[in-house]
Amino acid sequence: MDIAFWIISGITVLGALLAVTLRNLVHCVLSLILFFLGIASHYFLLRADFIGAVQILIYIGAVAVLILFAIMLTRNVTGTEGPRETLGVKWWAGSIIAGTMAAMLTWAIRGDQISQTLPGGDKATTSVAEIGRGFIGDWVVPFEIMAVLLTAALIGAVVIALEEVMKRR
Amino acid sequence: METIYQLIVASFAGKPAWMPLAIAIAVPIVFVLGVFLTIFAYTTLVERKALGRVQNRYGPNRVGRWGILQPLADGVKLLIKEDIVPRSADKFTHFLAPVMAVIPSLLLFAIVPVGPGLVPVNLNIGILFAFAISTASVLALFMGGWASRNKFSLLGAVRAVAQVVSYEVPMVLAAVAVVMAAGSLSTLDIVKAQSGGTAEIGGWFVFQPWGFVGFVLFAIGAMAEAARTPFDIPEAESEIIAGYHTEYSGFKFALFQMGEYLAAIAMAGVTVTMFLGGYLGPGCNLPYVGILISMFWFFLKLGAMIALNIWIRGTWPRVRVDQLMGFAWKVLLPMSILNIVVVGLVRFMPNVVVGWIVAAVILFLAFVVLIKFSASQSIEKRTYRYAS
Amino acid sequence: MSDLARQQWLIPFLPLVAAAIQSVLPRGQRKLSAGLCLLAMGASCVLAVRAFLATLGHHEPVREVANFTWFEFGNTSLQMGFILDPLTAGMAVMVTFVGFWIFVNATGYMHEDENFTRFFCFLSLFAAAMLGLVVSNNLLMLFMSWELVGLCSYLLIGFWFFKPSAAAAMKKAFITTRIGDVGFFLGILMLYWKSGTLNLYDNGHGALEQAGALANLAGWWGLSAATTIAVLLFIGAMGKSAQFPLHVWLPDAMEGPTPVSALIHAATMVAAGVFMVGRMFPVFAAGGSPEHPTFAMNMVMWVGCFTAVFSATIAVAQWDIKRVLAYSTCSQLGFMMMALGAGGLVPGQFHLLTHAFFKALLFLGSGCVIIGTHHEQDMRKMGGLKKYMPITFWCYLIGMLALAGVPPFAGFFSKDEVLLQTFHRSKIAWGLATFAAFLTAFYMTRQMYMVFAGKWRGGDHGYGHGHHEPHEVPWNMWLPIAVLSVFALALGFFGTPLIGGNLFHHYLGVEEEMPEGGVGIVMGCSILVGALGVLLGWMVYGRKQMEHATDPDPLESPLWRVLNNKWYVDEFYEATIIRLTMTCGMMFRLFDKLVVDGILHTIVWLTKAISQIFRWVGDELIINGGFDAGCESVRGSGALFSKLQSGRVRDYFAFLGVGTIVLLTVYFLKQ
Amino acid sequence: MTIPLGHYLILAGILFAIGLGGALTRKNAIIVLIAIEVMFNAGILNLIAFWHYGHYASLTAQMFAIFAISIAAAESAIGLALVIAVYRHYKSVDVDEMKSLKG
Repeated sequence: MDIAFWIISGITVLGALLAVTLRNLVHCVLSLILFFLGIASHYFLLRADFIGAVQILIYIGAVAVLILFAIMLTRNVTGTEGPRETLGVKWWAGSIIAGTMAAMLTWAIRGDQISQTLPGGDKATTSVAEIGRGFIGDWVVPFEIMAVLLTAALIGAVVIALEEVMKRR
Repeated sequence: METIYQLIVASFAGKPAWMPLAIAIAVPIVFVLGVFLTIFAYTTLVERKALGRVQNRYGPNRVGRWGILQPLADGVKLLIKEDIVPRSADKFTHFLAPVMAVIPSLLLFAIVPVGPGLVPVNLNIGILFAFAISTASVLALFMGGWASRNKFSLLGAVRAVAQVVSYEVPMVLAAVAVVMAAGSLSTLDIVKAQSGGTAEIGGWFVFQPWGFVGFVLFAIGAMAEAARTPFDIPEAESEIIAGYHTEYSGFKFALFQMGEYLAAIAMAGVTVTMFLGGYLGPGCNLPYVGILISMFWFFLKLGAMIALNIWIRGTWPRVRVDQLMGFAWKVLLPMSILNIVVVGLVRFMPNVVVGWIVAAVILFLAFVVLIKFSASQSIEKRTYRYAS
Repeated sequence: MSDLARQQWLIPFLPLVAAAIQSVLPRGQRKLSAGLCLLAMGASCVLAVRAFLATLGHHEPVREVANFTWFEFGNTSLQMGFILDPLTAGMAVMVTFVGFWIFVNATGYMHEDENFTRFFCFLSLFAAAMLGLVVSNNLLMLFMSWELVGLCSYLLIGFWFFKPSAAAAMKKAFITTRIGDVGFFLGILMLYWKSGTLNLYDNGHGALEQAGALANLAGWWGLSAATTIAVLLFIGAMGKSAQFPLHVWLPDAMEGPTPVSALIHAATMVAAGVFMVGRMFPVFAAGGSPEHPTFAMNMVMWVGCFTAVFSATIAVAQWDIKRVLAYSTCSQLGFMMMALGAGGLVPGQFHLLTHAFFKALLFLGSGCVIIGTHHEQDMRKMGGLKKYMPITFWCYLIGMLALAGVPPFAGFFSKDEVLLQTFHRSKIAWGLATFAAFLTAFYMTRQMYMVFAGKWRGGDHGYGHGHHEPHEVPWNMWLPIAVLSVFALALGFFGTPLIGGNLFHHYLGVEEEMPEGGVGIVMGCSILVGALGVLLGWMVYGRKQMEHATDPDPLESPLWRVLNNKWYVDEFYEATIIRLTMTCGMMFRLFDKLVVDGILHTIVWLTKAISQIFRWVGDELIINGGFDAGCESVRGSGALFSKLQSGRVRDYFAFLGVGTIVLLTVYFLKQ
Repeated sequence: MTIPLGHYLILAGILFAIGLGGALTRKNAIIVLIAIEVMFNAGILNLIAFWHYGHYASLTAQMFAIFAISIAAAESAIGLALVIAVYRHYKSVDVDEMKSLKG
């Protein structure tokens, strides 16, 4: 299974890199989907099946599609960005900050004891029923708050996006 | 009940570990590719014949007796046709889209049990996996439409995305009702939850009021997800030529068609599993032959669902875009949410008969109200914003 | 009895419900809105009276509390609670009763306003907040109500927010009281820090019950903890009760509708400060004795005394009928504070009660006058109203006599007690207060003559409502003032030694012996100055009436003009504090831009930039010296550097990233 | 499987840095949102990795992951609605042009 980790990690990192560097917006989203798939595969590999399925359902099924819609609605139909961004000060600054952060995080994690932890044997995955019981058990309050949050987000998104329609009337 | 995987592992006890694994991986793949691709091929033929009869003509009848070799001929024809890629197209995405269209559809078969234990993978998140995968299929349509650099293609793609996202919601909610009743997401468990009853038929969820409503909702949603008539506005030829696959030809076009049909068949299989008792039927519990009988029942039901699809396609007019969206959000969604509530309600009814009656009354009233409500909306005179 | 304490929450709750309902009423539902408001207030009043009656007839002072836990985090829990003791019961009755009649009056006053329901919604909320403040047995809850009161006053003062002056006044009131609230909040925090609880009474564990212990702890500035807390709390009370130097908002608050003025100046908001000091009285007094009072007590007394005189002088030279009353309120609040500071909880609270009645009466009366004269507030354009508005006149006269301290009206007795208490503490303060009492009598007489005597001068101007004659107000406006005038007449007797030995003292049950002696001198002096004030008022304004609205004041003089301009306090603030704050704000802004921006550029650049600013700031402050020039140039450089704050999300993102890296670096270096 | 926990943590760290770099270097608001999603996912991956290597029976990590995913979904919905609204106003999705809040 080690090889699976390396392959999936490679795909994930590649997807992430392409998603933030490609020039074409739609290509970015497609790379992002690749990244999401990689992450979902990691979840499956880590035996968190439910989270993996949720990842695919929400991120690929909803978020990525939403981003595609946003691209279409901002009239940038071909997905190309405007004039080429120069590799200016900001680009270098950003890259250096990100690179430094990656290096430091790696260094920090490598130096820590916990990073050597190995999984303790093959364990059964958490069943969906347990998660469901968690939702209406210990986690019922966060769950309800999440419901309220999502409703608020729904209404908010509708209100923000509907502005023009209201004006037109 | 063991799954096929466990059976294989058991029969290879003592052999090197890779052997049962390889067999367990190979058998379902071969089975899915062999059986379901054949079903796909002949579905196209049956569909063309049936549509022909509906439209008072013969349909294909030249290649082989009753046109029985027609799919083969179609395949050969499409394979040897020129593969045209528009000059301004986004080459890579244009190439990737048809492939992407087929993969999720094939993956869907991984969780459809065709007999007791006969499921490629018995995931404990089975149904959720199906939805997760089927949403991914929409990306292929979008990629194809967008990469073609054709405004009709793009319109078709955007329509497809909007439609699939909209119909996904009531479909998932209809499935939630089933999951609640069965107490599991696993497809095998869902089928098992429907066993019992008269001749292994009475336990099917479709015979419950909420099950029937869920079945209808799910079937409609599945049809819309696969973009089949009457929900085929993403490829409505009278409006936007052929939608997202306008710029496709040859085998890429065939792959798109294949993806669509496979998705429709797979969703029909999921529908059968969830509402029509899957492989259950009289005699499915018999020793030894039970597996064959249950497979027979499964494919019979699958065939019936496909036939229903074709029948609807042949007889219903295409809906308008606004009707399509309005129907999903104003009728299907409230109905499916109510359905979930009713499933919960039925559990607390004193006995089965009372629960049945209460559920039927509630759902019927809701249906009448919703239809009346949406009908009064759709009668209003159409206004044109840009045309006079 | 304990049930009653547990039901205390109903008293603020009913107006709160009324406010909540009214907030969703459509504009047209005026009758429903007013009805709800009155119903809630009346019901609260009944409840308050019930609680009040329950506290009567006990030998020992009654004190019932009902505490409950609001929420917990870890081992710490925040509690809330309600209290029923004589102080609360008396206040609650006063607030609900006076408030009820103010509401009745408001139905008439706001009759023509199209935002009638909004007004009543705010009024109800205001009453609810005030009652919450009164019944709470917890400083946190008291503070929350306190802030709510502030918010409501903000909303009500600026009720006619379309008037720029009202909008300015609402901001002024809010910000000024806010300054005091900072002190209040610090006091609360310190109290919690030192005593570990915010409950006032809690079976011996409450903050007030620990006041003695607090007096032995060290606080700040070399004071004991109790005194430090008391000083901080008093700063809050200064803001709320408009004590010098935070009094400036109160006169401006006259921009609000008159019932609001009555509510703010009589029953509620300004009373909150005095009530709070009275409520926290053990903390103020802890560690002192009548001979050697604590610093907090002295501070309260002298601030009160100064405010009393200071505001009274300003009131002498005002034209606006409501402003006179406003400064008079400041002055009377000073009296109350002075009494509290002199160690007299009972006189202070008693004066608060009586003052609430007659000041509400006066304000509502002035509201009647304003309505009767078609929204005229300038006393120069009134005159001769006795003929047109007899009922208002008689009620107003009672209120005026009560305020002027003429026996046997309520104000006389309560003020007399205040003066007596002060007399025993400090002769100087007593002298000043007596002078303030004299001024009070004088300016009230002046107002009476200007408004009600002589001939009608309003016809001089041909705009507004035209040449309409003044008219008497409808019954729902004069009834409240008639009722209140009965109380203004009679209430004083409850606090006098004349009948059965000072009932109010006995009721509040404070174990303080009223110092013997001096009663004759004090009472004689106050009667004398009252009479003198009235006499002088008659001599200056009564003998020769103003003929025209444009006539100058008979006392026109440089000093008078200073008074008319309120000792130029507002201008002083404008020139000092506000400008200083603006400058500080500029400098902070400058600092902000620099820190935020500098990160993207090299450290050298950053160093150069900072040194540049320091040079600029130093330059301007040292060389130019003048505030004006300094302010200008700082503003200029601020504008220059503000361009560097890009407003771009990306830059901020970069700062976040850099910050994280810095944190990680620190983490490594520490290992 | 002999992959130690550190590998997952480093992977998540690298992904996070990639997201951060994207958010810093790109001007298009939609890509900034994409980059933020990448960072989100890196964080959630950490949760699941700790769950797998740590207290397996506990639901906490999965619950947190689900909540984080929900929040991310809500965030992206709002974010994209904002992008669309901003686009209507400025006719651009360049984050460098959205600087009305500058000092």
